[in-house]
Amino acid sequence: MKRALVTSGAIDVVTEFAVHDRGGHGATASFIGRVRGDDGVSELMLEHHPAMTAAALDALATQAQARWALDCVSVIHRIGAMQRGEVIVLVLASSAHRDAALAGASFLIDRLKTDVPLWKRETLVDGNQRWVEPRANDEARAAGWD
Amino acid sequence: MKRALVTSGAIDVVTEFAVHDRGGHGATASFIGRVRGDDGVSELMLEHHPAMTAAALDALATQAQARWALDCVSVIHRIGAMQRGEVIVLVLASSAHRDAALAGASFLIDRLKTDVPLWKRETLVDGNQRWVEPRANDEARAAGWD
Amino acid sequence: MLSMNISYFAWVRERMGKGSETVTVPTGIATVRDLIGWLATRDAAGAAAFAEPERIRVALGATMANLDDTLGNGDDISLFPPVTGG
Amino acid sequence: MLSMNISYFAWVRERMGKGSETVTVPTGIATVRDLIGWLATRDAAGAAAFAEPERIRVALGATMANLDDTLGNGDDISLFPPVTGG
Repeated sequence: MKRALVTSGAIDVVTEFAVHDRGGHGATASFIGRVRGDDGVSELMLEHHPAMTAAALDALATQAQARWALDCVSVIHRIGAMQRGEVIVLVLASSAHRDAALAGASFLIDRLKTDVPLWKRETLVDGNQRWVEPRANDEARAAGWD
Repeated sequence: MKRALVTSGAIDVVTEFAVHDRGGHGATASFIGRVRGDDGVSELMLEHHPAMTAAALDALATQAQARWALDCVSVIHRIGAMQRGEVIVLVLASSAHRDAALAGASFLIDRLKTDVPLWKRETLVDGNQRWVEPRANDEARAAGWD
Repeated sequence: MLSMNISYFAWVRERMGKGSETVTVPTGIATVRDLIGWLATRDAAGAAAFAEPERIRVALGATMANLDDTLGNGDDISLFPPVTGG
Repeated sequence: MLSMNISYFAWVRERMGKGSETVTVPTGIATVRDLIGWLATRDAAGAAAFAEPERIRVALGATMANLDDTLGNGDDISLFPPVTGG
């Protein structure tokens, strides 16, 4: 099973995990990214590309399933405005095997950071806004999966 | 925060995730291991060492927190008899940083497989019982963290 | 002379002051890099958005592309900064 | 002569037919490896459990130990197969 989508509503982590739990897979690995509250950010806005973003998430999920024995993959990214502590992204990879689940989940989040058209804009508590810059090691981590 | 325990009751994955969600950490990585239903196993029994197992889980959590910037770690292992699809083990690692969360969760499950006194016995649908043997690459994966 | 639809995202969109436009480019604009160079000299907004071409990423249609890819008449072109999702 | 408490786990426990026992070992039994060798010759259960010493893991008290570690009087020793949790 493959589930890849962008959503402007809150990501329901429990419901998404339940899909994998029902499958009875031996192993599920996950990654959850949240809006951090420790750096003076009051709101995060995620901009996407209407014609590309969902397709890019789907392509990533397809790549992961082709490379590892993954019975179920979910890649869900929120767009629009969100607050501290809210979930930005959820990645789930299930397999009969631990190695495949762990590698699949890491691959999905590492590649999402470089391959999927999404842009973060932070609003600080003083009202200023700034576009987030890529982290220096994002490209290196993503290239590690080539 | 550190949470390491063995339990004979069902692991409540939602409740354990909620602890990490409340923390508002930027990144949470997880691993869930379940009883597989695809190989003729009707019941799995996990034997533990009453004087050692909980302490060994706690020691692993401490090692992970010393090595990476992990704000919250949970390592929870079920013992006793369990059925297909039930959760055997849950590992959660939360950090401000993706790299730390992903590495921490992988480390915890890889090392748990070699360092914590726990033994699996399968009961097959035909009633026969067998003790599970370690997988060939378990030692290599665990040693990869040395 | 080529006519094409350009969409802008994130700080490229903000600096351009618009999300999209249809442009007809002068003769000699053959690649995405040429297009960016032309936009950078067209007006102050373009100068602000495209001062550093190496910070610009591009898609042709719904496919990631390169600055040296060739433009075609009627292309849908997206110009944006390095992505920062996840 | 040393006296010690031994606990068995998993298939070692099953083959021994007991979870624990207190034993007094003959003179000359100095290490865990010696103890396993003695148990393997003591009776049929011990022979079944300890036929392959390299498959046996050991803890002294609550600490993982090695087959060549030295025994002490009153030690709590655990003998078990390689672990398979997770």
